[in-house]
Amino acid sequence: MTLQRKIFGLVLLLLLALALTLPFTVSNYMLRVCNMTMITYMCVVSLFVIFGMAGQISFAQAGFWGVGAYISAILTVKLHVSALVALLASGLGTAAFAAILGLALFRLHGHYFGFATIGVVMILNGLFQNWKPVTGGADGIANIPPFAIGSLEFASETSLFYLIAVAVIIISIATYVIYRSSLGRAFMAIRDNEIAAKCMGVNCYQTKVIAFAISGLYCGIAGSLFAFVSSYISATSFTFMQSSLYLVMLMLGGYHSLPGPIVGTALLMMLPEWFRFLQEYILLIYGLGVMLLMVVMPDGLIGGGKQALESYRNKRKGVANVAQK
Amino acid sequence: MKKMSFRKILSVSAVAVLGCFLSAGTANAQELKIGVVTTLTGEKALTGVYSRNGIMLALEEINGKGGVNGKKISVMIEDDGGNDAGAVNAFNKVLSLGADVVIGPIYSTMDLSMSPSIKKAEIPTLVIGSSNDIAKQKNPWMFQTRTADAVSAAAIANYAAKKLGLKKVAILHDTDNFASGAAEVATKTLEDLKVPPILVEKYNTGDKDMTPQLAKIRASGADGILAWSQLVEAGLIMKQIQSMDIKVPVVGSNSYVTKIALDLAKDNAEGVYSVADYVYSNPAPWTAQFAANYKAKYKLESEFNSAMNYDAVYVIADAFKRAGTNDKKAMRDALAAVKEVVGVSTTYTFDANNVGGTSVAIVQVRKGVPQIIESVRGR
Amino acid sequence: MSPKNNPVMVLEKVCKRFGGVVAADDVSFELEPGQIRGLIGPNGSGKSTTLNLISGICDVEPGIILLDGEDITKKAIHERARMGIARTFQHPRLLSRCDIKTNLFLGHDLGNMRRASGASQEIDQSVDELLDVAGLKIGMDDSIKTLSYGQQKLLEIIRAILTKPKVFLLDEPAAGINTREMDRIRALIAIAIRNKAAVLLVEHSMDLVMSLCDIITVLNFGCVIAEGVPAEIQGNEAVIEAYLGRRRHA
Amino acid sequence: MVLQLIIASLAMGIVYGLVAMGFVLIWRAVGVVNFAQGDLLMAGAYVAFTLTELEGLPMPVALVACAAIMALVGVVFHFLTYWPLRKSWDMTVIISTIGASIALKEIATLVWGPAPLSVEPIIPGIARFASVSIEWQFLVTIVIAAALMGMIFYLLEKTYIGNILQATAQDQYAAELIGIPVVVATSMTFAISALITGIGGMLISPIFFVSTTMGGSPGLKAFAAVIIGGFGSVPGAIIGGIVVGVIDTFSGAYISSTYRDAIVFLCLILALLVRPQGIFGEKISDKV
Repeated sequence: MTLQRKIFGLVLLLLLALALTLPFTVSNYMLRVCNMTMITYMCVVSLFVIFGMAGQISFAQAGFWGVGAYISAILTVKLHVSALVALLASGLGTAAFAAILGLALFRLHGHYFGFATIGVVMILNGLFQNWKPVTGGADGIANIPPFAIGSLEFASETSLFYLIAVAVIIISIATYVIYRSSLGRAFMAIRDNEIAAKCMGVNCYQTKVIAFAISGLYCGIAGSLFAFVSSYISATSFTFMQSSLYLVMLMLGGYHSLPGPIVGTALLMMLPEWFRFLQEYILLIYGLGVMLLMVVMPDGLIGGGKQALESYRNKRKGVANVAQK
Repeated sequence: MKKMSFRKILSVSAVAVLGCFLSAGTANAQELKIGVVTTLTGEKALTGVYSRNGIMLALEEINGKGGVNGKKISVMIEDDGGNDAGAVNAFNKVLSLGADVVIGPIYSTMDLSMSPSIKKAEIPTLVIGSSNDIAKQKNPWMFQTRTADAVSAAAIANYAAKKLGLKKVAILHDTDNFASGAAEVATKTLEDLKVPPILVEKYNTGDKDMTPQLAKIRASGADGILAWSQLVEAGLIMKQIQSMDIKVPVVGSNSYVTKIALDLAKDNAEGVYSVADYVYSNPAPWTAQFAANYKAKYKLESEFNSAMNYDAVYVIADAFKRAGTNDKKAMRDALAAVKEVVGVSTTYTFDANNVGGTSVAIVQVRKGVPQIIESVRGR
Repeated sequence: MSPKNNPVMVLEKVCKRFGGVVAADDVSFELEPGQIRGLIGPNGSGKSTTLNLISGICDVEPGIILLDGEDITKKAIHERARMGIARTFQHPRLLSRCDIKTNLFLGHDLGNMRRASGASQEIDQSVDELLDVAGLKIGMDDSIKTLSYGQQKLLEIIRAILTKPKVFLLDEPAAGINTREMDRIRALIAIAIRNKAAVLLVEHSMDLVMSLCDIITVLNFGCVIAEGVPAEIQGNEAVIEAYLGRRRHA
Repeated sequence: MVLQLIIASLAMGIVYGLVAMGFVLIWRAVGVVNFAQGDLLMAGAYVAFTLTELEGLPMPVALVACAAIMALVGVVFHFLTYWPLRKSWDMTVIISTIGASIALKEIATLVWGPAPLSVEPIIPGIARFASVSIEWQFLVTIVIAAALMGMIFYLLEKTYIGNILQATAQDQYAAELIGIPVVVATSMTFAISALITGIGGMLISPIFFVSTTMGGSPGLKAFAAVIIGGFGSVPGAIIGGIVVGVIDTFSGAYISSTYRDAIVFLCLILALLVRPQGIFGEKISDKV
């Protein structure tokens, strides 16, 4: 096993080096695409927490993403709050909103909860589009000042890249720590077998609300960063379709473990940019590609990869056992 | 618990900032490269296809006559997928391909989301959204070619109140950025004329059944309806107004007199007024020429999307002729100095706020064909 | 009944009706720490229902359940689990999409949660000890799907032991098990007893029940028809009749 | 005015009912929520356009032809999204239907072009009675849709084929054991589901025109209809559809026309919280 770890370590260092020097080797266009990919990744990780780990399918993520974006936009544009405070307010505000919502909706189980979250994202989208006094209605909110801590301003795409990268690293580490912690095990117990989880002392209702709050926190932070990156937000970005894209990214990447969202997001955000020359056919190929990938790799790229690795190892072990007897 | 291997955690985060390879475009010094951001996929694909038709037709004509000062014009079209983030991506893409000047989409929310990138990239960009917010951005590099709502929406209100003598007007409009902004301006104009609207009804893009709104309008005894809609909803509203026996004059946005909406509504569109940037049946020689060329090339009737994009190319060509170089600063100043460039949609003169469209036409549908009644000059 | 020392759990007149069907009718017995009580009876006699009533999956209509003297009749499943009730299921309920380590650590989490002091080192060592006793030579990172049915049952028992329970409910551990795994189950139950847990064993295989249990309660149609040491139960007329039906007089 | 609203809400409700019925049939047969059901409505409308406007078929012939084509589309859809994934987790099928939803819209855009199209109504003109004036097509939609629902309901409940489909829906494994070719049963269910929703599309195409985006809003509102009516019950889907139609139309008229959609989805959430099993559904308890 250690050989595999060493290779893994090498690959990681290479990637890290590449990542740090990325802004200088890549055009402004691809840099903005990377920034948007990382922001989308945070929402997909939030779906990984509530659905990948805790097993509760949720379409509310784009709604929470919107709540986070609007909190930051309103605080900075209308109340002239400092960017850092707005970011925290977005994260915690959305987490609180998700928790309250969870308290109400987690009396429902399985698909019923999923349908309720479809209602949530549609209602939120309706509010973003029409609640003029607060969200600026159809005009959205423009001129969101760039992110700044004290005098240090993050206006250029490169500086934003590092800012978002820091947030992504923190969220990835936090999720990895949760994944390995007792809280993470409680999530997965709920996902796999709720009755067994209860018998193992897991307060399912409370734990699901915590998972929903954490996913709200991630979406809130992602929404806030989205507001600062694009400095203009309108309701057209926070739709049911966006939520289902997060689900597609998570499932294609592999919902089992943390690398899944990374691969899924990177794949589905970068491919349409690389295949821009397809113009009108891009969405058709996107749709058919999703269907094909689900058939070929039901457990996603990472899940599928692991299975291939495992079956390869079992075959090798099987051969070894036969030899022993 | 085993010691948490720090390397494993770093691997998780490093992969998250996955890089990708560079896509550099080749820059050709003298030739003028126009970058076009429009919607070719998703729900709003219709407007994008028409915009592209208008641009390609203009390009063909200009390059056919040897280009400008002997230099050809080339176009790079990128799809924005119908959402704000997509528009910014497409804008950055054409920028990286070395565009000298950009033509933006007709949806104001996308223009507004591109505005910061335009200012940062300092590249002259013509946007075709009509919302007044665009001028408010005070972005020196962004030019609003379309006649802004301030003129067209006010013209609808004035025409309804003064010419048609309507006293109790009802307003019905989509909740998208275009219609909401226009409705606001019209409401204010009507209030200034002391005939405030007695009822304002809204619907969401994609709604099909307008019965609730129209039933309320019929019950309110309104003597006229002002409406701002996209193409499909325009056809729907004209049809449902007739099918609910609401016999009052209707003054709609430009969508109401496009061939598409008239094909959908058929004879229900009879007598509908509209304040239009462009109508395919405009008898003026250069407009009729465009309509004929367009129909010959695409087997489709032209409409305002293709007309305004067609004009945008000619406005850029005019500026390029005077600037003589594809340098961005020079092109910007040349664009700002565009004076009385006669287009098929309107005559273009960029004012201090970089708004170019100067006039709209009052039109009425008679025997299935929109007839121009009068032209309203904003300035 | 063995001399009365302080019972860890007491059931008093516990009843349960599913519509017309009487699943439990005035069931009463006590569980002493370090003692194995067998709960036997023909199919549908209310054995599993009793386990569900104790673990909280089913609500007790009339009747009281006490744990260390505290009334837990109204407590939720997870609260009872945290107070020291651990159970296995007829068909093992393991986390199918997790690896073995996660499954085991789930039990370990509950064990930690209940004890203020974090005796985690000691726990680690006993995981390996339990795995050796159960004869499970498996990689911690293997997925549950690689385990046989018998191995899954053993793993579920280990997971329950890891929670250091006061009351350990076993729902037909021997069902679908070969003899080699049967001995391992005996060894695991012995470990639980050594940890002073009170074991309630619901089982059909008589040789396991008769050899392991200190005392046995027999249920039929939800009622307790007999209670006593294994020897008494084997000779008891009512028990034989419940299982084999009335002997027809020649 | 109220009568006008009632008829309009009935017509919209029946359409939501048809889409919801399509949902429920697929859900009962294979336990999967089809996110592309709204796009089958759109497909039906485009097929209707081709049959009536391009081929010029008279209406009754077009109706039958459209039904046949949509049944075929249903079978193809079944083998593309469900069949290859029937063994794996149901979530993978849901993702596959999301992919199909995107692909269906783009195929329509590429084949028929992005422009909206109009279809001749079965009975043109406007019906006027008792202060109500509404297009005849609205009433035709209600009548034909109700007849179609009745036929499908009869097929499912009373006929031998219906029993086969019900048996497969309840327990595929058991159905296979007693010799039912499950692949035939599930593909037939998908065919019926696409047929109903497709005919729904054909019926509303003259009223609301044919466009690639016409499937979106009805698809989501059909979700609400399925829940309010009772998840998994066919009559529930129909009644749920009409209830949603009424909520949609009357909230638009009396509460606020802008928050019409939001109100429908608020009712969805309230229905879930108050009565998750819906009007007709039976309480689904957690099986230990």
